[in-house]
Amino acid sequence: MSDDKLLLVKDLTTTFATAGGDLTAVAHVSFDLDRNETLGIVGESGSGKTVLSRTIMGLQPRVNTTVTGSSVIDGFEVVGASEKEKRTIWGTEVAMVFQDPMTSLNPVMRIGKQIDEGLRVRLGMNRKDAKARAIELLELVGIPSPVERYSAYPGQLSGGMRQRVVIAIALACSPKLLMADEPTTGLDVTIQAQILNLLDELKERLKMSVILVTHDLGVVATRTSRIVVMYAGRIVETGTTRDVFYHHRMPYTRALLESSPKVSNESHTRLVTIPGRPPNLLNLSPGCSFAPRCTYATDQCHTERPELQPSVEPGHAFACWNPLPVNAEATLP
Amino acid sequence: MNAPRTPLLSVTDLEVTFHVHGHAVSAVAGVSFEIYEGETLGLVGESGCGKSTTGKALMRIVEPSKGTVELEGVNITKESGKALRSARTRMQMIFQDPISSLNPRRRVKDIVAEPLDCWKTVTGVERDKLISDLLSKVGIDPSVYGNRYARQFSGGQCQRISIARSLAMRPKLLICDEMVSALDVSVQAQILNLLEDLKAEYGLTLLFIAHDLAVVKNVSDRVAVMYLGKICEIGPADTLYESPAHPYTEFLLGAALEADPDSPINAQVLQGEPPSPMNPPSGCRFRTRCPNATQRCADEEPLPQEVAPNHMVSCHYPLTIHHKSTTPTVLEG
Amino acid sequence: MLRYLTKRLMLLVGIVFVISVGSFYLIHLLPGNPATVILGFGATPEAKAILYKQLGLNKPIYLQYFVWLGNILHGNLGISFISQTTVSSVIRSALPIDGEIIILSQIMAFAVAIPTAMRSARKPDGIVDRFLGATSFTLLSIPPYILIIVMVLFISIKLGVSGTGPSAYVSFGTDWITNLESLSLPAFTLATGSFVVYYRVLRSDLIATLQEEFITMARSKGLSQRRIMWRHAFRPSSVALLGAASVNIGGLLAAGFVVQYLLQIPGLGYTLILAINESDFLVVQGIVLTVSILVVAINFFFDFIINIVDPRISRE
Amino acid sequence: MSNFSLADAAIMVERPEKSRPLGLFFWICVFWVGLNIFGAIFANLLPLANPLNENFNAINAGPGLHHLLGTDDLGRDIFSRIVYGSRVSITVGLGAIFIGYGIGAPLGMLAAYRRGRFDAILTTIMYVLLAFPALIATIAVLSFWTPRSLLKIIVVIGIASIPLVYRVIRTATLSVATKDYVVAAKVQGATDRRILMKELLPNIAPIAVSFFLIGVATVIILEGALAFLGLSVNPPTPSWGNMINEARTVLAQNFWLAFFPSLALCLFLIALNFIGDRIRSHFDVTEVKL
Repeated sequence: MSDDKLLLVKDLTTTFATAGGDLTAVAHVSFDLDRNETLGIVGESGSGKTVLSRTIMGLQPRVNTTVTGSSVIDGFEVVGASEKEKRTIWGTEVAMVFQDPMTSLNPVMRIGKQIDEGLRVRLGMNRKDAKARAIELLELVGIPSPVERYSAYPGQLSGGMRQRVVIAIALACSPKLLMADEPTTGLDVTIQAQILNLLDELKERLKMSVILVTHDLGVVATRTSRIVVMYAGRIVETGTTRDVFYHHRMPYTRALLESSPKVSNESHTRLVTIPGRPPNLLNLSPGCSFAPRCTYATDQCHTERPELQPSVEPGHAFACWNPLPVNAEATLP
Repeated sequence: MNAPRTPLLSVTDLEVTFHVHGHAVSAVAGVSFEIYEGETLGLVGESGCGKSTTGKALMRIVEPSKGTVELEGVNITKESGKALRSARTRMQMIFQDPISSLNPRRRVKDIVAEPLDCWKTVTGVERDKLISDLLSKVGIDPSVYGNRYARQFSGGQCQRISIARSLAMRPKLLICDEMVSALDVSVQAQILNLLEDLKAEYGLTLLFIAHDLAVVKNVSDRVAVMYLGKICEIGPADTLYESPAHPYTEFLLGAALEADPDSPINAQVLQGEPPSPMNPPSGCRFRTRCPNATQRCADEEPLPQEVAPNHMVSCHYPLTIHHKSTTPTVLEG
Repeated sequence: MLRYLTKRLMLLVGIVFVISVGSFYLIHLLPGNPATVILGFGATPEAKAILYKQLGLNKPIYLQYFVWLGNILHGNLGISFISQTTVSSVIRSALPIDGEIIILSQIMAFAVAIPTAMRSARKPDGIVDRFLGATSFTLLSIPPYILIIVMVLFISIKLGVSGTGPSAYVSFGTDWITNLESLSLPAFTLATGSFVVYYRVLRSDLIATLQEEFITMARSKGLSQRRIMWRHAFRPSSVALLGAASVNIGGLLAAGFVVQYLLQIPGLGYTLILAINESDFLVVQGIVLTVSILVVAINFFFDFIINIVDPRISRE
Repeated sequence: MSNFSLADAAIMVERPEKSRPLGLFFWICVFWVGLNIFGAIFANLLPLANPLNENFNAINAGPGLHHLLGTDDLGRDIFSRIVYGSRVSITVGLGAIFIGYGIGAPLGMLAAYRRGRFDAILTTIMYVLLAFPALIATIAVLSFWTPRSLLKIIVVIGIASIPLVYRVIRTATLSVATKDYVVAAKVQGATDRRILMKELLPNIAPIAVSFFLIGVATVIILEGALAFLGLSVNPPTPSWGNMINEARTVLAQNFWLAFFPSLALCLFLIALNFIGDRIRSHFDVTEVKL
């Protein structure tokens, strides 16, 4: 049964050796992903969502980084594999769309070259075929006049166009899993809508699975089937998108949902805030990392770390000693 | 909100032109609006629409090429030297990047005291007391943090310090330029609430510039929407959001993502990208992307017309205003 | 791009103008009557007449400049007071030697600096990087004239390697192997200084570039490390390197003077110093003018290369 | 956007109170530079042999008790000549760079702060001057501008260094002047003068100091080269450069003669360069460091 899963992540932990000591950016994360499914990873900055998404595909920094646990992409164990071994799946099995199209494209290389490079190196295409395919890809991601754009430099394109190019590069070798790390964060709302629609459409067309990493709950709400909520490097709640939005049990999930302003709210609606600041990862308490900011925290929360435990709905789990009642949906606006 | 009808700030026909490689780029192309005492005007638009430039031109951080800015009846565009510097203290500005808006090599106390030291209005004990008060007001303990260097603070704390500094001279008008867009949601909510509290306490008037529609609605009494250097619509926040009259506003609102899995995915997405401000379209600047555009839109620039009380729109074919009865579904305070 | 180059070209013309004025004015720094100082007290009236014609000395100073400039533009830099040959022929015979030394030294410097910088940048603060860092730092603080003395002492004198010491110069046309031998020490000395500069500049830029997101992007495409280093990291990191090379090569022309002088290699530097010592002022003026214009031309050439390497620069 | 994956985690870490300490070697270098300067200033008051005193009873003596570092072919005490010789190097190095900073630094700061036409014109002029190879220009001027003196050397090198200083200071200021806190200060109603002194100066000071030291080192090398070409101070006045130059003819016979002044020169340069380099890397860290 588990063979059917495209991605199996088990007990994945990423630690950086820093000047201030060991910093565990991702701690004991486990989840899985079906084929042709879209999963959202949600968290604030420093929650470890970006590090997690990179560790899953083995793309963490090469120096001063330790990874333990397991991440299996379509039968390939990423953790412990050498860079050379991982190169056999990068691009062809799993590819990544980065947050900032400004910095994720090589500024001094024509965009066409950046697309067909993967085709030639990984798929062994000749120059001519690769160019033809690259132009096809540019067309696929909705870039007008792709033949001319093929020889443009990234600096000559707008932000939205650049992000389309980044997507074209990621799709070049037809990966089964697409990791999208904040793919729309730097973009304007109208462009964001275009890009999200494009990703949705391509996912259906190319039968991919997508992991959507974002801080924006609005992005994951309607585009994913399941969600993982992260805080201080750990999963604090996971379940179907509806369960996480309507039946969340973890106070942090609720606080996150309530603290962001909504377009549908009347102006001057008082926002619910989470007191305090995100924790210092170098100096975590032995208990729940959210406890210092949590209104429900008890002594146990400060001393003992809660593990993920199942809620009533299938696949819904949360890590909390004092979870919200099961009918928590009443608190959602 | 019942704002008294004396404009604190009137902006008439403001234009800002930059020169890039000998080409004139009209970043702000004839903007007029008024801000009444005690209200918050939200200025929203996508990147490059000139909203930030407008804010900076009001303070004359960038020089307007045309138009007038009157603060309490005094024309700021005519002032220079000491009079200009003094006029600036009656308006204050808070910037997007909280970390770069504080000098990393100065102590927090000195940063907050900067305006007082510039003008020598208060000195000695009185000065220290005032600084301590301000810091406490924004939630920074002056006895613990006052002597620390700015470089040791997180983004949210830096933004608090910026706010304290901006209040030192008791300004009338506060211009907030994307002040929460670099912050995490949980911190963003804290800062927005703090801003509302301080606005009431200090009797401030706000110009709130941001790209996030939900945030703008949350703080504003009235909202102005900018597109390519011009204001296309301005009106009371709640009615403008509920029933936009300009097609661009409608697209913008349609693209805003709600953190709710049940919200419909808006199929009608604004296509294309804004034209270059170096070579703006004739007539209505939005016509190149507007589904309703006709020849008239290319020939004739639409002038602002009132479609509802205090609700102005610059469009030849405004959408019909309909007032739904608003039933707020907010269940908590 | 075209716009940018036109702008640069206009600047180039301005710079050459300033250089010509500067070089022209040098003569007037001399105390007393230039003719007397240049030709000595025993000069014949004919020689003086030629000089007066050459420099236009009996005219107002701004006219003198134009007379002088007109002569220069016709390739007439005057006559060497010592050798009685034209200054331009003196320069023509000496210049290729400088060119050869500089080209040799630059080949050596780049050949070592690029791979070592890449090796360092792959693991900053690793053992190799620390070693190379300390080495380059020490070399940075050793002036070329000390380095050449040490090399002469150990290679030519102690080891007795023939054809490397002072006055061993043989021209390329005579015997190119001996020629290369005789230029190996000066080229190596200049290469050392250049290596330090190139290594340090390229290393720090590569470290910065390797942390860029587009490198991770290239990694995620499944490209090999070698390919990432050469195809993705090297080009955007080489702008500062080329800038440094541009300044450095200009400096080398000058630094080469001392080395040439110490090894008695008859390049421009040696010629210049002999001319200074013998008060052969027109030769000095001619060499200063030539070298300055060469330096400016080299700068312009590198500007052009940098623009091709990084198209962002002309676009801003 | 510097350290990709770490950036995400980095925000969680308190920004560090202090960067790495300067280290022992840094302080050794500071001591060494201090000692050299002390020697140069108080050479007359120190119990040193007269550097010009020729003693034909002790020619080419090796290092020993009587003459710490030996004597040269005229029997002059090498140690004493090195200490006196440092005067020339240090005076020229400091003097020239002071001139360069005195003119180049304020202009660079002003240009970067005011921008506009003022900046454009000044930067073009400096670019033109910079294209002039400094060493050639110095050699040219010094060979014509006779009689030579220490002051002339300092003035010529000093003027040649102005465009370099200008460029470094302007670039450093530019990176600071575009920061929001400078705009913020303007918004508070601070005068230009106040902004230059309070906001810009403290932030460019580390780079300025660092480049100052490296500049002094470069000028000292340049002075040595001029000495080789016979364009610096005239013998018998000792300078590190002309000591090495004189010694090179007897290199095979008396190695020490060239060795000690070379060593003095290199050690001083290493110390200056190291201090400069360390200051820059120490203070350049304004962002999160992991």
